Amino acid sequence: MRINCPFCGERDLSEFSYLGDADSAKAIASAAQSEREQIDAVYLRANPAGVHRELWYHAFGCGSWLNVTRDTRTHEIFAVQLSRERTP
Amino acid sequence: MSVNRLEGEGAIERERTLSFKFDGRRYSAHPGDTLASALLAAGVSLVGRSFKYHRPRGILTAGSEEPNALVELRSGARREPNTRATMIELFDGLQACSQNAWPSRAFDLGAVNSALSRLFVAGFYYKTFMWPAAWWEKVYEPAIRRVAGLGRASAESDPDCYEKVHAFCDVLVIGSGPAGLAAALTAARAGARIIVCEEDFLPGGRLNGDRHEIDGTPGSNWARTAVAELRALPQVQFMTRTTVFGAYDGETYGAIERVSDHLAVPLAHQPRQRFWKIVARRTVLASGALERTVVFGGNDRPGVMLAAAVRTYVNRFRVTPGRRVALFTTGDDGWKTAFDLLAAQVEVPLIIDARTQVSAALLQRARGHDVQVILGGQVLSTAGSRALRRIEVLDRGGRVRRVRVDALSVAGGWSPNIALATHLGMRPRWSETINAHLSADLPASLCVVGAAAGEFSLAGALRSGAAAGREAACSVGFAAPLPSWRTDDELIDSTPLWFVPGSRGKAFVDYQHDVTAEDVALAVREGYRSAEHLKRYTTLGMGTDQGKTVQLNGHALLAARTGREVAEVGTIAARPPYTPVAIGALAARERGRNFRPYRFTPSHRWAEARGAVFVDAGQWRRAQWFPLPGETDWRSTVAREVNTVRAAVGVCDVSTLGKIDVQGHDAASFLERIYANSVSTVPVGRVRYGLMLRADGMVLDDGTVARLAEGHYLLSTSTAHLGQVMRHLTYAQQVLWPQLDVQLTNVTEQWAQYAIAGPLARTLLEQVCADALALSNADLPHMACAPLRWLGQRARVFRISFCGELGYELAVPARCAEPTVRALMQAGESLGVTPYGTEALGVMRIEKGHVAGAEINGTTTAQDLGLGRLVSQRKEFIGRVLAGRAALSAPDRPSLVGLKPLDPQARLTAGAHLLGMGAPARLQNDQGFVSSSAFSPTLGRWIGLGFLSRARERLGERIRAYDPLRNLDVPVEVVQPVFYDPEGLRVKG
Amino acid sequence: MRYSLFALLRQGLMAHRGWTPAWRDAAPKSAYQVIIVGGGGHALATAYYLAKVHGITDVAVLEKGAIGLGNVGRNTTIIRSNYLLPGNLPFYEFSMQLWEGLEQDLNYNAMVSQRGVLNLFHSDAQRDAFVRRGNAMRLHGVDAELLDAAAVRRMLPFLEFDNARFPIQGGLLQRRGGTARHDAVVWGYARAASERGVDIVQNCEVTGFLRAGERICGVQTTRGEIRAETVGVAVAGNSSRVAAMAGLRLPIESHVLQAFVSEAIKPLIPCVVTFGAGHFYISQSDKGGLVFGGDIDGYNSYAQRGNLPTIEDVCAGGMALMPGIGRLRLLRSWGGVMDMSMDGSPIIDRTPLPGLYLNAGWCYGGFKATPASGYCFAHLLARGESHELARAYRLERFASGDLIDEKGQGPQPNLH
Amino acid sequence: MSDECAARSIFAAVPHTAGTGRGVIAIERDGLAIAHLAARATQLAQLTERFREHFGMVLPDGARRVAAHGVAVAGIAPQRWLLIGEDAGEEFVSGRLALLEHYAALVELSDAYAVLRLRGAQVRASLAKLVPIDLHDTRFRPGDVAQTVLEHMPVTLWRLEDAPTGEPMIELAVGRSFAVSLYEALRESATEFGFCFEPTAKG
Repeated sequence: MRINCPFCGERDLSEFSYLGDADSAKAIASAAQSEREQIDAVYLRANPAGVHRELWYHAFGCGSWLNVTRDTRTHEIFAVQLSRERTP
Repeated sequence: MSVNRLEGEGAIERERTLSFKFDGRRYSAHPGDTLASALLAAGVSLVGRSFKYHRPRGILTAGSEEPNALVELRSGARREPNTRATMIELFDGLQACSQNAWPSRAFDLGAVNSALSRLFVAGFYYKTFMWPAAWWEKVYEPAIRRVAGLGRASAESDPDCYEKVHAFCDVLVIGSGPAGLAAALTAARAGARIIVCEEDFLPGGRLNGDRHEIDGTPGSNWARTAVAELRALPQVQFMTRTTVFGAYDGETYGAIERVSDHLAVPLAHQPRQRFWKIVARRTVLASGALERTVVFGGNDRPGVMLAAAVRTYVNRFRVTPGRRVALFTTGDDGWKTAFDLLAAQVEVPLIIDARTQVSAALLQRARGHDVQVILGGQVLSTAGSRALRRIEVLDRGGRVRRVRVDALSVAGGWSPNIALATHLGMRPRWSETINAHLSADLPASLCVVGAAAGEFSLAGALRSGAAAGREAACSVGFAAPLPSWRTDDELIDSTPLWFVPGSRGKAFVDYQHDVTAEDVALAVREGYRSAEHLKRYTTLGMGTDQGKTVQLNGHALLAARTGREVAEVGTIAARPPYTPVAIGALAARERGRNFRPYRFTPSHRWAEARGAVFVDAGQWRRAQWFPLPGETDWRSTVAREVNTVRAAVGVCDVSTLGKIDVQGHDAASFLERIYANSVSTVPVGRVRYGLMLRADGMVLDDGTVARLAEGHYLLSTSTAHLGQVMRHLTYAQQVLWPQLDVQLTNVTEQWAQYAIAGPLARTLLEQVCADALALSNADLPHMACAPLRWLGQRARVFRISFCGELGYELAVPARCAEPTVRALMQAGESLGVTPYGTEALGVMRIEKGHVAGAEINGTTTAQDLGLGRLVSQRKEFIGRVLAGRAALSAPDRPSLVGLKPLDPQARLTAGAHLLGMGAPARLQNDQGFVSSSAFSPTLGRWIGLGFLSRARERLGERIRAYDPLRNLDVPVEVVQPVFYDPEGLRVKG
Repeated sequence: MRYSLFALLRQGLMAHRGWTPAWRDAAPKSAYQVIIVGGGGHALATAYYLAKVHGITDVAVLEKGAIGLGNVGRNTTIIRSNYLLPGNLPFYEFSMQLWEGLEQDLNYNAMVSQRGVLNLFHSDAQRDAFVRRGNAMRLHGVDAELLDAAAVRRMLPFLEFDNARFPIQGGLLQRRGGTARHDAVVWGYARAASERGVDIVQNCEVTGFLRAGERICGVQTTRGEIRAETVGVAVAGNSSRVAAMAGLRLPIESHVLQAFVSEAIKPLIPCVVTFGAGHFYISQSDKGGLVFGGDIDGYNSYAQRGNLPTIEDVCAGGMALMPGIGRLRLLRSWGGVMDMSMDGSPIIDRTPLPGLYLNAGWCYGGFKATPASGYCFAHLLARGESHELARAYRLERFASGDLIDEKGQGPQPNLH
Repeated sequence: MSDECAARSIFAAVPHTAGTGRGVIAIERDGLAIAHLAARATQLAQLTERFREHFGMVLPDGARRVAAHGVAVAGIAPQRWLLIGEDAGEEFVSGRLALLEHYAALVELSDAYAVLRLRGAQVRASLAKLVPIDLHDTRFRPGDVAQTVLEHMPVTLWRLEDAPTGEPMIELAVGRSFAVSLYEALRESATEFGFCFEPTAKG
């Protein structure tokens, strides 16, 4: 797999590390949530077979966190955005 | 002795002779030969024995799809089992041995299995060997294992090296047959960056095996000219002996270049093989087609060979598999073999075509050579003990005749070689036109051409290759004119005959695994009717050839037995690698000491010179202890180091600890969200212990937080957790709170850092930097930090202590590391200073009850670690909510305690479990475990830290530290986890 | 039809024409007492134990394709019970005990081979962690031995001892661990379940659940509606997809794990060995192939195929541990889709929807659990309550904090 | 810098040649002053302006390196750069702190890296064995910067203008602790082409 880092360009999988579902991140940031909401956010996943919005870290590149939209059946990547610049 | 070598020109160098040995016997051959062609030339048709029945086997093919002719190549540490004779490029002095035969391939005792073949049918082992139960592992399985397996591995370390290369191109062309060359020429002439990979050592594909003409010149010459043109272009990389073995996501292809396999040993500074990772914007797959066999009785006898392979041996290697060669074909293509043999003066007594009608042109040509032709005929069986002697043929009229031959070429039709196209998960589609599978649903970046796309004529191959080459070049921005070449028209009609229904004797569907048509029938009878079940039950297609020449025949048999069409049976997904790949090549340089890089601290060489013994801490090499002359026992060394620190002063290299610079207007509020305890209240010039949690409430890491200026912090992390912490911080910065003004810099490598600890630490430090910094308790109290000038450089001193003594950590730019540690040693000499390593540090932190990696293991909360009081109740931070879950604060959840054997002499071991004093040793009575232990020179006894249920109520209780693995069962007392200076007065000294 | 040497001899005389299908390829009825969704090892084992232990034979196993082609047919066939935590250890040991009598129980030779499982360690800290685990095993009566480097060397002299980046310090050995022939496990359970009356329905894909209010009362399939009082789901790799049909989100991510086999060679490796300083483990099959693997690829995937960096990583681990395999060839690599749970441990539990039960989240440890998983899931389906040995495998544990996290990686499934 | 800290080369103890020929020549770039420059939130425009005023260069907004008057700046991440001074001494960073502090965090990293300059006809062929990026003349141009992985080590590369001989010149920076392992990997990959090492001009 190759991921097109907006800063570094297209790079081999071996430079990246994976976090997972991008939606889980929101829960951790939001302190206002109840314990139940936070448990669901940290532990439950949609885990779709198909389009998946997920977070990758360009560990061996520029150190950017990336929001990647990818098909979990084909590994085709549709979009890559810098997390800090992502459109909400 | 070259009984089967033909006259005339081929692709071998006749004027040079090479000598080689097979099974200890010496033979000769020529450069350009493979082991297979050389053996055939010498009249050796029996090459080895089959897996299960030990049937005599010869050479079936001329390529990497060979199922039968497997040998052990080379010897000693370089022994390579299961090497295909058809792929071994001959070199002088080559040695090879047959496999799976004892005492010799001609007289193999294992052949007794053939007599027992009535028992050894598919899956027989699932039905037996169950009684008596204990015998399976004691008797049956060892026996099965001994007879199974093919060649023998060398247990010695592979003496050759391997290399990995990263390559990038506009167009990757896989295969250099006519289609591949046409594609490469077209795209290369346009200027595209091209890589061509050819598995063979001779480019040209079928152009070398067949007698074609292109533009009036022999096809092999045309190929040579085309390759020369490509090689002359700077943007073209043309690689022979290179197999593209796998297609992966992101237009990435894996290929193996056999750099030195055609040599006795690799040249100096050259690898045995090179593993190429190729990223291609476009790929043209021109991998040709694979000829199939026909399933008929005795189709495995040495001397039975695929028809196109026969042509390759005749035309390219000038070798014939026999002197009287019959042809059994299902299409026009096979007839070429007969004509090529005839042209080479080899007798062809008989052509058996399974079709009832063939073109008049073919018949006429055959008649011209006086060859008997049987239309609508089938080969029922073969005879001969170790080589083919005779075939039995059934003609249309139902008559069986026996014909004496010493070789039979079989043309069962062609299957496009689309393995690489299916690696990405696409299912092939069945073509009624060619009666084989074609690739389907290809990604835009991949184009299949030539025979691989079912274009079986030469003209079609050239045309489709050129079109794909142009399309690929255009798609990456190069305009390419479309060349054209003149070739003869060919007959390509074919009607499949998958198996001969009335076969006599064993008819093989999988040569290597001895799967017969009967086995397929049995599997169907027992309900293993899907293609996958058939494969798994009979092992059809699971050999080193992965069933390339026979799998479709097997599926056709399955279809026939279950009343389905071949297309309905489906396919078995081709999995990478396309042909087996040396494991060493995929590892490349990452073996032995190169498996992972070493990280050295800036004063590593000083420690080395000082005699330090090093230990791996992740990738770091850290000084574990520093033995003095005369100290032979590491424990006494460590005891001396500890005692010196406790009584005087010691210096320890702590440079490996992570250091992260945090700046920004929001640095304080950012860190408040990261740490469980308050860090915004740390005054400038002060240091605080900090605890970070994961989102699930478990402790991620601990360390110090130093405030260097209002919006400027320096964090320390444990050596092991730096990567995780950095990732965690950048995640918080970029993903969670991108609006905050925070800048993070990993400054771990910038600073060398030394812990200077012991009652004389201040004295020592004063001797080297008194003019730079006031070190009194008032000027620099415990948990303070300050900048200073040091050896003319900017440096920092932190008054912190991990070992519990008066301590400082001096941070200096890495290049000053050695001068610094030397200066400290020199100044401390009169004070009795000692360098100390990680072991002494570990002992002292246990004496102080400080938690480390064994305690912060990803399953412990702040409360478990006895650090609950640090956790702020007044702010939001990562992990706060989930740390509060019910079970995580349950009273019986184990938490940190100190442990002290009742017998001061008794050893306490980490990994021991904690049991109540009278409780039987059962899992239900398990109450915790010892996480860290050490012999404390300070206390003169073993001590430990551990986690224990309801710890708070149990101080003073006597329990057991139970370590059956080491035969230890030690009564211990539960104590506070701080064994030494519990009031913490010494750090304030 | 009973399998034995005598049966084989008798059939040999009649050209093996008398064998009958190992299991009935049943057509689905309109209703059953219990439906098990999925035709893998766990599902078939569940059906078998429902029939054998609980006498419930009105059972259908619904498989979308042919049985046994998911993870049970794609793994590296290792069986062991060398676990640390009390939630796991008794369960896996029970599974080990079932393995030990499986062939006689099923009358099918699953080639259970207790060749030993050796986990190597390379540092003091790793040794201590392994000792803790080994001692936990011993507390439960499970065999475990601590070997020092010299003992490891005597046992496996071909490992890298003299030029290692991370020298081998010793190993934790469970002699009763080993391997089993994975396909035989599937077919053995299928045959034994079928003989007891279970319907094994192939090519029957579940496309939805039938509901009566909150209650699940059957499934929709490509072969029509099938009703049942109890529906169990055992579809590892696809658990989230099937759960989504019932509107449930699970603490599971799907990740691809690759497995590898070399060309067959004569016996070389006597046991299962795991490298402690890299991602690599290996054993040798009865057929002679070296079967090996390493870490998961590390990202959500349903593709059943892996990527190149993992292959390189695994082969590097192999060469770092066993430099003699350099000239052996990798024959085939493939991928399976793992149910990676949030703490690395499985789930056998009822769901919030009455009538619907879940067996999922086996990460890459499902094969060895097959017998016990089937046994305990059958108990749950038959009795409506958790079997004592699987009591820790509750869905609610993530909310309560009763996690079973052997590796301590937290809710980051690709690190388990 | 004091003489005491003019430390011995990190590469003092490793073999300095391998194979025959000079296909790859590595020169130690000691004495570089290096700082990490990270823009403060919302201050990028002002930083860029200030930087241009002071250094006469525009801060690159991608993975590019620009240089003038002995100072180079290389983009390594969004809004982050390495500032590199030739023979600049420790005041290189401290002297600019006041100037840029309001707009950026400037952190001294001169000692954090080992930097090698690679030149020779086979530099690309050698590096192709080590890094998974395309170093082709047209894809990795003079002035391009790349951060990537080299046998598990994080590395930063930038391409300089070609040598007068037309040979490519690439500088490679790696964390100081990795320097010896990196050097060994480089030397082995270059052995077939002939490798030689030249310690820094300063000895």
